[in-house]
Amino acid sequence: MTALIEAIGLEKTFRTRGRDVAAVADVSLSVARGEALGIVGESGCGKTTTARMLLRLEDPSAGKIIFDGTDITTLRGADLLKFRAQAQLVFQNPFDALNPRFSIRRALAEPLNNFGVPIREHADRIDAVLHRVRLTPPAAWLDRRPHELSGGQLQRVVLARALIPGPTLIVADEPVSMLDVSVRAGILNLLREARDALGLAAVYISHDLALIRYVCERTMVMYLGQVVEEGPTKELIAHPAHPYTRALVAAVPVPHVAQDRAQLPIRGSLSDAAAIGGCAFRGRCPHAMNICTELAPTLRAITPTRRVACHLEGTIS
Amino acid sequence: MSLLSVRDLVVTYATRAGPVRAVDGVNLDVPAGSITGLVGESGCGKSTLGRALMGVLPDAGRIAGGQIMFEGTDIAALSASARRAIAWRRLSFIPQTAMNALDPVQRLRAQMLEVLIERGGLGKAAALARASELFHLVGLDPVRLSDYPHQFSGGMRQRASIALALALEPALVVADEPVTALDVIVQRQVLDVMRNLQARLGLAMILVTHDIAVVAYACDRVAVMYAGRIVESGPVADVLENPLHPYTMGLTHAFPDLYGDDMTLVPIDGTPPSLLHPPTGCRFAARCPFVQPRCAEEPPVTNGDHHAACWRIDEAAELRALAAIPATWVPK
Amino acid sequence: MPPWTRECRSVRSVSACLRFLRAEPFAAVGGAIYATIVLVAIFADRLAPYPPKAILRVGARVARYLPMSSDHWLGTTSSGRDVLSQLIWGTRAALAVGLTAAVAVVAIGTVLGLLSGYLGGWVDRVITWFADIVLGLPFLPSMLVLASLTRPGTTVVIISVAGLLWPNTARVIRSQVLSLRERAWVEAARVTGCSTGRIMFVHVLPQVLPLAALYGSVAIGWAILAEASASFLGFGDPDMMSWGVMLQEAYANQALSRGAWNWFAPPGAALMAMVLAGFLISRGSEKLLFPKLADQ
Amino acid sequence: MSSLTFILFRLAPGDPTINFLSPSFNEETRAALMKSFGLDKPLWEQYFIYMGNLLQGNLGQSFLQGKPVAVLLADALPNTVLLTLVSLTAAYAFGIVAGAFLAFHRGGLVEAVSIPAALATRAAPEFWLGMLLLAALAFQTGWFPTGGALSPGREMNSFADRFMSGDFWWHLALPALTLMLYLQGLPLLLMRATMLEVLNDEFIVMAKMKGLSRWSVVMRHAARNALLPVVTAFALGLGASIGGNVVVETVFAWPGIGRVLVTAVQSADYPLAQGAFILIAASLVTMNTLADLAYAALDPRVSVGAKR
Repeated sequence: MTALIEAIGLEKTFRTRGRDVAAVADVSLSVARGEALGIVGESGCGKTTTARMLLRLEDPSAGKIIFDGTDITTLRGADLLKFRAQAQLVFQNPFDALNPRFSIRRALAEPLNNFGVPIREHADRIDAVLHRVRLTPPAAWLDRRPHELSGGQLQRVVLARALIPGPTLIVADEPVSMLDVSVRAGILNLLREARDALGLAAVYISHDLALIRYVCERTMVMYLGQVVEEGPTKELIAHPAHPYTRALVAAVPVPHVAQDRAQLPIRGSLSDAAAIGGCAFRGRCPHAMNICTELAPTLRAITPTRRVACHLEGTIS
Repeated sequence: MSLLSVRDLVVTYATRAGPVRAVDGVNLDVPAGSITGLVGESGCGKSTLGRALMGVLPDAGRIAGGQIMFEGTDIAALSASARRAIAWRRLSFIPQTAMNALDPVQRLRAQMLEVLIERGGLGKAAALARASELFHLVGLDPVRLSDYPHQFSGGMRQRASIALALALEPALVVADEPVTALDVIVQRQVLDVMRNLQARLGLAMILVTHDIAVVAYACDRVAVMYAGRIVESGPVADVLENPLHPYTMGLTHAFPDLYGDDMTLVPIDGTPPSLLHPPTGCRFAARCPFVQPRCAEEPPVTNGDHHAACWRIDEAAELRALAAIPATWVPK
Repeated sequence: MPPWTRECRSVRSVSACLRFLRAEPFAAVGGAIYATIVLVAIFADRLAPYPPKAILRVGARVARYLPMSSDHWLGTTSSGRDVLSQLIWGTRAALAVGLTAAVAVVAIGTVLGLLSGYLGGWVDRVITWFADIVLGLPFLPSMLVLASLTRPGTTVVIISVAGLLWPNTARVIRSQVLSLRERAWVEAARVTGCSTGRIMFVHVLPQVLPLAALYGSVAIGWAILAEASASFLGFGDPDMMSWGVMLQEAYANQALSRGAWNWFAPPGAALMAMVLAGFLISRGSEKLLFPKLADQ
Repeated sequence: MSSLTFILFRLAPGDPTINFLSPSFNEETRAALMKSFGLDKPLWEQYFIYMGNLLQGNLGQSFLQGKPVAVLLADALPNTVLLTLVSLTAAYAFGIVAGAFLAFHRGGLVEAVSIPAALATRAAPEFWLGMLLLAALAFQTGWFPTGGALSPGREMNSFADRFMSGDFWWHLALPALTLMLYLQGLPLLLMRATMLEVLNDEFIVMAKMKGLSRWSVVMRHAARNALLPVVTAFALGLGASIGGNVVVETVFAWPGIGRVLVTAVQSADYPLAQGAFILIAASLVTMNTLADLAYAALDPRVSVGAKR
């Protein structure tokens, strides 16, 4: 499998209150054509910043991004435009993702215009993409404006807008978290169908492991700007290797009355766990040892498909 | 005898287009010493119901009918001053986003003392001691009483809100989406604090949420709301494992599970009806795969601890089997 | 979002406009005042019973300080001019100054606010820095100094108003743009290949125009008041028949001590009505455009 | 404060051409004057001389009155400050109370009358308000003096004597009333708007749920939050008024800084005009800065760091 997009040593620091704060500290990843990678973690773990860097919406402070064999880290102008047509984003909040003044037709024509698609092709492509997201018959939707649509319908339009340039990579940031439960499944299913039909690579960002499990084969867990564990989703959920992953898996709410209600294997909260030097998680880790204070663990392979950044390396569980 | 018993409650909002019936004939019983989940999607009226219970509807909203019997009195009919006498001492509230619910320019200590002294009648020293004790109880360092709300993280603010809600040991706490804005780990921790204190203090709680998993984790009973009505209610195990109403059946298949087989999720097609001009009969009929002509008439509510409002309640077992098949839910 | 809010959104159309005016009596009154002033300004030469500068006579004597009568509805001035005619001609000056200055303020403020808010970085720093400096200049004194450096007159007033008031608009537009920039649909425009210029002027600008117009309707008022103040202090255009000049003449010619209310009350009332109209319109439309700000 | 420095540097030297505008000077006097004031030197040199003097607190000499500018300004400043403080304090005291009252009594006749009335006072030209009051309460009834700060023939030697005299305050009444009328609209509308906004905030709803008394809800929670922007506006208003009093001081012949500026500009007394302008600009910038500081001090979200 060749990687469609590959990130090497991505870093991003923001300046707030005169201090540099690392939102992302050394993240490497790769996604093959047709593959779906999930990135999970709590808010503030850097997952959204990572995704935004992959899409060149944010410039990395350090590191490289290779897309389809080309270094796109510093692309500008027409080259960047060409990349943009290839890599699209599905937004979290559908109520905010469409220009309130634009009709659905105009919202979908906008990317075609920008990417230089001839006008005579517009109508057909808009028609086709609305069929794909099941807003049928298309004619009934074209002249509506965002405020006339429900959340689920809006998210279909957002998905259509992402698909219409014909991308090879889709990044979806919490694509259903703002939607009602009864319509979430519809959007998730559409995402799966579109990927299968078009052979798209995808990066899904979510705090919800159950959702990631539904749409991604492979998952990466982030904590405070770093990747702490990576592997095939089901394996990772069944046998989490990193103590943080274990806590995360245990915390995911499940809709069954019979379930484990034991205390989570994690201490404190994100805000009082600012550890300097050593393992970033050690302040909240129930297994912290002396070495965790002295040495930051690096991401190492524990099986051919799994990597984890922990000194215990799978000896727990 | 229920601690709280809501009968035929109607809450309307005045809008330019006419009155919107946000809560439309709700019946709900909350037994003492248990957690009742109130679950539903956005706009179903669950938060309005919570506000109506607390007596703080927005200016445009009013209780247009029905009763709210709490500890033997109809609190919907009470005068403002009589209402104030029971407020917070018997009936308190945990808000969704504690960020806006705490006064931004006052330290937590002042906000705790205000309740303990003005409403609880404690002396200053006793109130301070109690405030520390409450903070300790919810897992916050009492030192942080001297902080302002913005210095707290989301989870800590929510803990502080719980401490405030429990300050006067009320009989009933209404919690409106208390963990919605939180990350999974914090969400679980805050739910645990709520559950433990509820059990320890023996109080009753109404947990308003859109998340069935939260209900499954934390609640003893659940009421499912749809378009201003309660369509099904009963013990959590019964409602979630053996739903009687097609809407509840749909919900249980609508989102992914962390374990189990790979199955295709099933969306419920369509959108809830307008509450400005609600349809007659069953409000779920337009989205229901099991709809029949008689659904245009008001469905009967079954009796018993686990009950639902559906014409086809006798066929519930067969419908459940059908509901598990994705093809059932594909619109015709 | 509860489902009914979607149904209660206002529709952009003429009938919606009429309904809005009925629902917002303040704005309706403001609009009526403006309509009146515009009509009077257009037909000033036909409406005014006398030429505004004509020195009228009663027999051989100059018709000084005549009280209100059927010949002179608002009496005459100390130099025998008809007050009503001056008042009517004054609408032209008021409109000319007010509209030109307001358009200039809004244009400068909106463009700079948009650039500063959307582009950020050094552009933002330079514009903000410049705006801060201008905001540190006292309005009326600066205008006096400017007027004294060049020639007193309307042009100076308009330039001063535009040059000194744009930062208020720019600041508001900037903060509006800053929040718009965080909106997902602006980012969506980037992802779907929009150029920066197109995002700014096609996507963002239409969103801030209502707010800019709002500031414009208030700026008309400030410009007219500024012109009146400058004229009153003797820095206005002496050849132009404006309400400020009328007040200045009345003040300087003992109208107060003679109790000639018919002379000095009407021009001030006209100024007040016109500025008030701007306030009323902006208040009304604020409710429509920014329902969150309104008093629910 | 950096903008203050800039303004001083950029504008303080003004432009000597102010002088040429006055046709009353003939060629010779002008040349003599220019020499005596150092105006024959190149612009940059004047600039440095002026800046040097300014740093030592020396604002130069008035052309017409032959007195140091600093002395003339020092005479006028207390009059302006007193006028501003009295009128602004009265305006804000009234505006805050009335605004809060209106926030609680929404709809109905009170609102329908008072809101347009408040807007109208803001829309009326200050000097016209002054003229109306002057005509009615001074010329027609004789209750108040028609101008100035002291009755003719009264001389006061020390500042204290002057400001303690009833005569001074009697003269102050009308200009202060005019300004108050003009200024009360802003705090009134602002207080009402922020109060309405705060009253809709979740923490006020919470306070009601807690069954707190109306007094606690309003005073402890709503008013404290609603006052934040009003306090800032007060500081800004103080700065703006010192320069903005120009027209009112002119109407009432009130010997304040604004009037000094107007007469100096009219008579091309350029060092005096320059000095007055710098003083006005400096007080504006100072009050703007104070407003920022006041806001930061009063709002813990700004003054107390977000995280420990």
